Amino acid sequence: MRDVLGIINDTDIRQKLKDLTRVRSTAAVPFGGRYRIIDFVLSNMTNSGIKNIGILTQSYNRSLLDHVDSGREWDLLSKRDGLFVLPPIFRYDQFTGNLGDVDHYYNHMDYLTRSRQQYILISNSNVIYNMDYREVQQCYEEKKADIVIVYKNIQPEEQNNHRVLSLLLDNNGQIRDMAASKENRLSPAVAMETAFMKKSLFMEIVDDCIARGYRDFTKDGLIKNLDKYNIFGYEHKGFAAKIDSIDTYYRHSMDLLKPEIWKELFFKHGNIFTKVKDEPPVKYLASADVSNSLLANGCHIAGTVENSILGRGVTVHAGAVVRNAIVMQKGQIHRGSTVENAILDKDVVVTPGKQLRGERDYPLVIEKQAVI
Amino acid sequence: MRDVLGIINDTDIRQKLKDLTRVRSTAAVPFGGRYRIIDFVLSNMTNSGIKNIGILTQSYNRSLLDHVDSGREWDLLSKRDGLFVLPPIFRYDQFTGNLGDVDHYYNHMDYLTRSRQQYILISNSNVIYNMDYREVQQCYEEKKADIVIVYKNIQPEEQNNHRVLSLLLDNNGQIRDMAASKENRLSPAVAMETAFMKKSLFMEIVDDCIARGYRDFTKDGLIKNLDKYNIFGYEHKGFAAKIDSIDTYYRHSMDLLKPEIWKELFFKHGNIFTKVKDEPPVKYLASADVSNSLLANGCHIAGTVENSILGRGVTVHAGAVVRNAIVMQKGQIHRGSTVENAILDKDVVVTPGKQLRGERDYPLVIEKQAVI
Amino acid sequence: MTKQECVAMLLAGGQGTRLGILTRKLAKPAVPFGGKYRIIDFTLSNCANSGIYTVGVLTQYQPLILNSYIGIGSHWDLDKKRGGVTVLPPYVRHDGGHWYLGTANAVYQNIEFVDQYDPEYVLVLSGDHIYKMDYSILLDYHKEREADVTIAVIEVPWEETHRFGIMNTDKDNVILEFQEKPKEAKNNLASMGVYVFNWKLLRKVLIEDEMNKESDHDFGKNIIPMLLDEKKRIFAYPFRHYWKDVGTIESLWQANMDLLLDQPELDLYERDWKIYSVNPNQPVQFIAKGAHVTHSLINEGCQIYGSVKNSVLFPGVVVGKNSVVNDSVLMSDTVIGENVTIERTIMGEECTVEDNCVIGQPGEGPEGITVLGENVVATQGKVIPSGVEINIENCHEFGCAPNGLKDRKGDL
Amino acid sequence: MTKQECVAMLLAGGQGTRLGILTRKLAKPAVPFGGKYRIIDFTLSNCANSGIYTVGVLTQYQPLILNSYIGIGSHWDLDKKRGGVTVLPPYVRHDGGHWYLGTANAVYQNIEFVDQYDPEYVLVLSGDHIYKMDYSILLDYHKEREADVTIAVIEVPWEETHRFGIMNTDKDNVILEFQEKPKEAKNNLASMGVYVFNWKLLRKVLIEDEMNKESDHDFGKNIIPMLLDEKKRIFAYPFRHYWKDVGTIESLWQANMDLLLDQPELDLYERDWKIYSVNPNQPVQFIAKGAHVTHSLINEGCQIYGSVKNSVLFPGVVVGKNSVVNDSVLMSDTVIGENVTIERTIMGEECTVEDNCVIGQPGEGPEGITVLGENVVATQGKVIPSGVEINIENCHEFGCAPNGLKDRKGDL
Repeated sequence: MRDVLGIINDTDIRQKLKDLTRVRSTAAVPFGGRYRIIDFVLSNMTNSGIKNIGILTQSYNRSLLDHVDSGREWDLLSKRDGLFVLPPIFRYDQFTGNLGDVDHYYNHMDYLTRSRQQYILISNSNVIYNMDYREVQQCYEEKKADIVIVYKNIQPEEQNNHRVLSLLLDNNGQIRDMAASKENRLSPAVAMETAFMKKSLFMEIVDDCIARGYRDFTKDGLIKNLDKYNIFGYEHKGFAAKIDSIDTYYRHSMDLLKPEIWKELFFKHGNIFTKVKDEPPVKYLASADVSNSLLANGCHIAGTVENSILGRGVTVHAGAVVRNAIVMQKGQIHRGSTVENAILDKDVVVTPGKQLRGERDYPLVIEKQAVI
Repeated sequence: MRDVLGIINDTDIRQKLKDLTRVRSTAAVPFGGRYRIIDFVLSNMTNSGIKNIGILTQSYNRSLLDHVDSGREWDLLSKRDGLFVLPPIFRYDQFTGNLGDVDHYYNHMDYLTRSRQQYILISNSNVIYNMDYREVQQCYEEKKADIVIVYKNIQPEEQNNHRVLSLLLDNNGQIRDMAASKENRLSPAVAMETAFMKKSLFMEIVDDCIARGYRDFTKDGLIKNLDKYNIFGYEHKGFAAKIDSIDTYYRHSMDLLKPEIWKELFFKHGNIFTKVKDEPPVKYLASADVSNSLLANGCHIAGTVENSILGRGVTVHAGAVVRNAIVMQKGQIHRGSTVENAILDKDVVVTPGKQLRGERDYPLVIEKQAVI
Repeated sequence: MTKQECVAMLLAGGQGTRLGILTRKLAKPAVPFGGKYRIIDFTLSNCANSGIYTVGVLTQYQPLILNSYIGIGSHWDLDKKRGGVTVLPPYVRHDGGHWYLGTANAVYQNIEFVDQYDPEYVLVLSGDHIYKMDYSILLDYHKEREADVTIAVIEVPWEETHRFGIMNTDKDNVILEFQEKPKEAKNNLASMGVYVFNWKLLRKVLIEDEMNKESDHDFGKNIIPMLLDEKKRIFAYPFRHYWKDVGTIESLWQANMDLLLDQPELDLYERDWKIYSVNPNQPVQFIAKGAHVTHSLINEGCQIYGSVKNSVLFPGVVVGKNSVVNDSVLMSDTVIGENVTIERTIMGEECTVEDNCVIGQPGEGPEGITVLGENVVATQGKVIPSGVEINIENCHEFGCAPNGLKDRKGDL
Repeated sequence: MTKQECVAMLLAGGQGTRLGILTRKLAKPAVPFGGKYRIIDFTLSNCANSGIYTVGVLTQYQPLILNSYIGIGSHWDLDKKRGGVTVLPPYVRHDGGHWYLGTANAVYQNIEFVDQYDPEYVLVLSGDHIYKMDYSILLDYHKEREADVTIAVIEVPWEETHRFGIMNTDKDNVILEFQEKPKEAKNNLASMGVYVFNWKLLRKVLIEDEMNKESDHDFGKNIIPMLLDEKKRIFAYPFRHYWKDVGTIESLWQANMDLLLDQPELDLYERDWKIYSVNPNQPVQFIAKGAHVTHSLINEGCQIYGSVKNSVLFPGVVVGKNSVVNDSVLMSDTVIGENVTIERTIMGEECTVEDNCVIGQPGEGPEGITVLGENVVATQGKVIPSGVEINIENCHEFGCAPNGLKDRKGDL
């Protein structure tokens, strides 16, 4: 897919990820112990052979810059093409506050123009799946589509109470209606925030939106143009998760504890790459008691860990208990403390004897660097 | 100087560089044909052996990111240390508009804490010189100073009418008074926006300023503390230029046409590195007539060029005249046009038969991508 | 080519014959260690962490594997524009070529490589040892003393002095005499095989030594005694931290076990002195419900359903339900089925142990560590006695089979 | 090691003897060209621009210089985590080693290297030619035709066919016959030395050819005829752009002059197909008041005070006041004093021509290009006749001197 430009849209700042996105964009939120959310889309793109990737991000982009760095981990260190982080183009004095995704695309039109690729694969930064995008392109060619949108059939029991983009497809897979709704879904088909088209068409749609003062690519650019363009759906049959709230973040993190999902997500079409930190293996001491958990390298475990996900370099001291929890990088849980149904951001220290407990459907979120 | 952390302050947005800083920060303004202003400080730092460099920049930092990229050109691609671009940490909704440099330093205190270096060399992004910072450190050690500030003796005829930081030094080189003034200078000694101290002292001063609501590192952190700390001056005897207005930009660019300055600036203590663009050599056609000019690679010259500086890939067609001008990357001057006493930003096209003329002390500035 | 103050020449050609089947296809520096590393990672990481970015790696035995492992050096932060890491197998000149005849001859054959950087100092290192050392401090020590040569030394137990090159020093650490594997040592300071030389001097001596037909062209045996005879200023640099030559199966196993102590002498978790390695890109490890893991080092990509005690597991190892792994080292992608018992065993990469096997059954064979080379399959219910070495060539004698996968030579 | 669809093997061992003193210390692929490049830059850039990131560079003659020039390949965008560029001099195995005996033997000796990537296709290239070609299109052509071998060919003038390997093809570009340097050619399609092979087939044939004691182990002379005999599907891929073998002083000079046309056939300015090179890191060039520069290519770091016409100047060249440089190629860091005249001359790196000299005085010597090798100094007022070759060894015969600087061998 050397002829495809990858675009990752990380500009949405209305995510309900609370404290997790206080100091970083959605793309840079840690996930699955050693990854950041963006690693999945980024690795899918490079594993599919995409060589030129632009990430449209927000102005507080330091975590993201630190993480993707030169792009070398994804083999995107390159003279032509490679990885481009595209922060918003505005100045302090020009900021008006109501930019839509279309504005961001428009502001980086020169990047789109300059790139030599003919096609574009655009994805939101907050979707987690392992997908071979070459199959999306194949669908595009077979159907002679103008646009292909990736969707997944979501069973009623998997639904949550957020607004999702549901699709109505005809027998041939063409999309006949689309709507962003909570309750009245058109069908089980839910769009996975990923689309494929010609770059020129994308630029035309963006330009049309700008010309008319429209701001939302999906609602204004796609839904209103369903008659104008042939838009087809490509069904992703495996695991896929959209991280758009603390609830979905916690729930889909815990999904990784199912070995079949763990295997699919990390191995199906190619490995997921991330920034390498050169941590040593996990060290288990004599008193360690770990069960049904994922642990990233650099952890030091002397206490009890159950149904939990531990990031790099987490220390669980003897006599401490971590249960149904996500503990990010370098968290320290000291002797006699219990952490249950909680999400601890990076560098949280729980001093001896503390009890932190949330509910499974309302996990406690502890902000970065808190000392409790 | 592996034990020294380099900090480049590129947060000042009050520069009088007009259209040149409309789309980029001062650090990223093109200079000397193939360079950007920041290349000088950055190369001085790496040539002096500094391995960890943080650039505090502004939110519209894409030009800078593009330019420094992975830091590889300065051999700063590294697992430990390396190059860090530090954008402002704030969100759209938190921006209040009156941040001083101290606020930016304070916001990136974690970067300072995390870095292993004991000393800090801090410089503004807008100074142009070729300097071996090891001599500054030597001065620091010989004088047993708390802080060393680099200065240059500016002769009255070189003065401009901007506010500069002048210094009053005693016989031993210790700074006894400092003042930022236009007319009433304390002495010919003018600070070059570059200082050396212990990292811990720097952090202490920043913390003190924040605690008292002060915002300006020089005025609040240094001038008010002249009695508290031993601050010494280190005289830079060679060429040095501060780019703080269109006037100084134009004037100091033209300084490069003096071979002794050209040689000093690019070769004295080490080469100046920049992003490599893999342009072919300059091609001179039969009708080319070039004199007293600097030309970057990739230029195509069929016309007349006099007392000018041409960036990469500039085309001067037969019958076109460029005189006393700075033409940045990919400018095109067509047949029968004249460009005189002007600064043309990147990608400017002057169509056939146009006449663009400014005055030597008030050069015309043409914004990026203008077609005239 | 930019001038460099110091160039490191890392000798990585050792065949490591005493490591038996583990070095059948690998040079000793490429042998896996500590659940994540290869032995050479320690020396390469020491170079990068010491700020020595110009490194020649002299390979010989199985050079292609080390060549592809090291690549452009990016994993160790050694992919620099100026300098960087260069793999140097003995190459053929117009007038022919030959294998490196000794450590000194290996550097001799690469004089031109070193000359390119016009260095003041050359650091000669060995890729065979496990230790963390800041070479920049060693270099400062050498410069402060205006030494001609500085040799890093470590105290060894008096009863083991006969296995080492022993340095007799005065109170200022000046080396007065060198005894190679002495029967009666006068001192217990052993050479670590880490030398700083002034390049001009070394260059001259290497050329002289090359002329000498009697010489073994070895730093310890020939070069150092020759320089002592010439009354050069040779200093010992005493090193007081963990250092281990993992030259035998027993010592390799022991060095792995050393890491499992609550406070191991070799701290892999030190943030300022990370040991770099090629990253296998595996997801975080999964410890299942009912698993039991204590006193162990487990790497990414492992899935543990059984019990692991006092063991070191490399990436991608699977331990099935009701299986027990004790006092063992399992290398990458080894798969252990259910109801298996493994005791005091080192298992190479991509081995498979099917259900109900017992590996390293105590008392069944000679004492000692059981070793399975890479790609060996122990089929259903097999019992392997302790102390045997099994590889894909002799595995049929033990009722085992080679793995169906292709021979993974070069596939690091 | 990751599987790669296609691995390129770039033959860069050529001594280029017909380039005389210019290749005294350089392999032919390392010879400077076009004011900025070395010949091998074209092939390396073609690889990167075609998306072929796994490249083995087979060096032999003066391997260290190419090794340090290529480094980790970052200048050509070939420093990839998976793949990347690897310099492969003939290395010594346990059982000895020898120089590459022919182009096919060079690849044969590196079968293990190629096997690591388990490729479908191997692209065999030569580092001796100046051209821009998208190998990915060639590869597509090969795949579409389900060919066993595809050979890139170029039309040459009929009168020159005797200098080339000529392909006789049918209307579908199937190669029916191969004539090596034929006296009477049946066609004018010459092999460019660019081949795509299915690796499985090539691997087999290389091993067979190696057994054959009669063989020269050469692709053109042995491998292709052998495959034609076996009735393999061999296609010609017609290439219709600029391609030049700069094998002689005359052709090297001419190829440089070709670039000075207003619309040269070889466009170095094409944005989508840049030719990469090692960057000398020099500031922008300075054209002084009174200088006169026309019809020339001038690189960074040059300072021109005199007149330059119809010439190619590499980085850092200084041309003094009242001096005239015509129809010449001046390589890096050459310094020309005042009142000097230079005509039809190729000057190597770091030459110095002192004031009042005349180089290439027409009519004084044999016709042809004057050549000064690197580091030659023409002292005050010297007159050098046209057509001579001067290097630091024979320079005294011409009243010249070697440059006082150290011999820059390896110092690229």
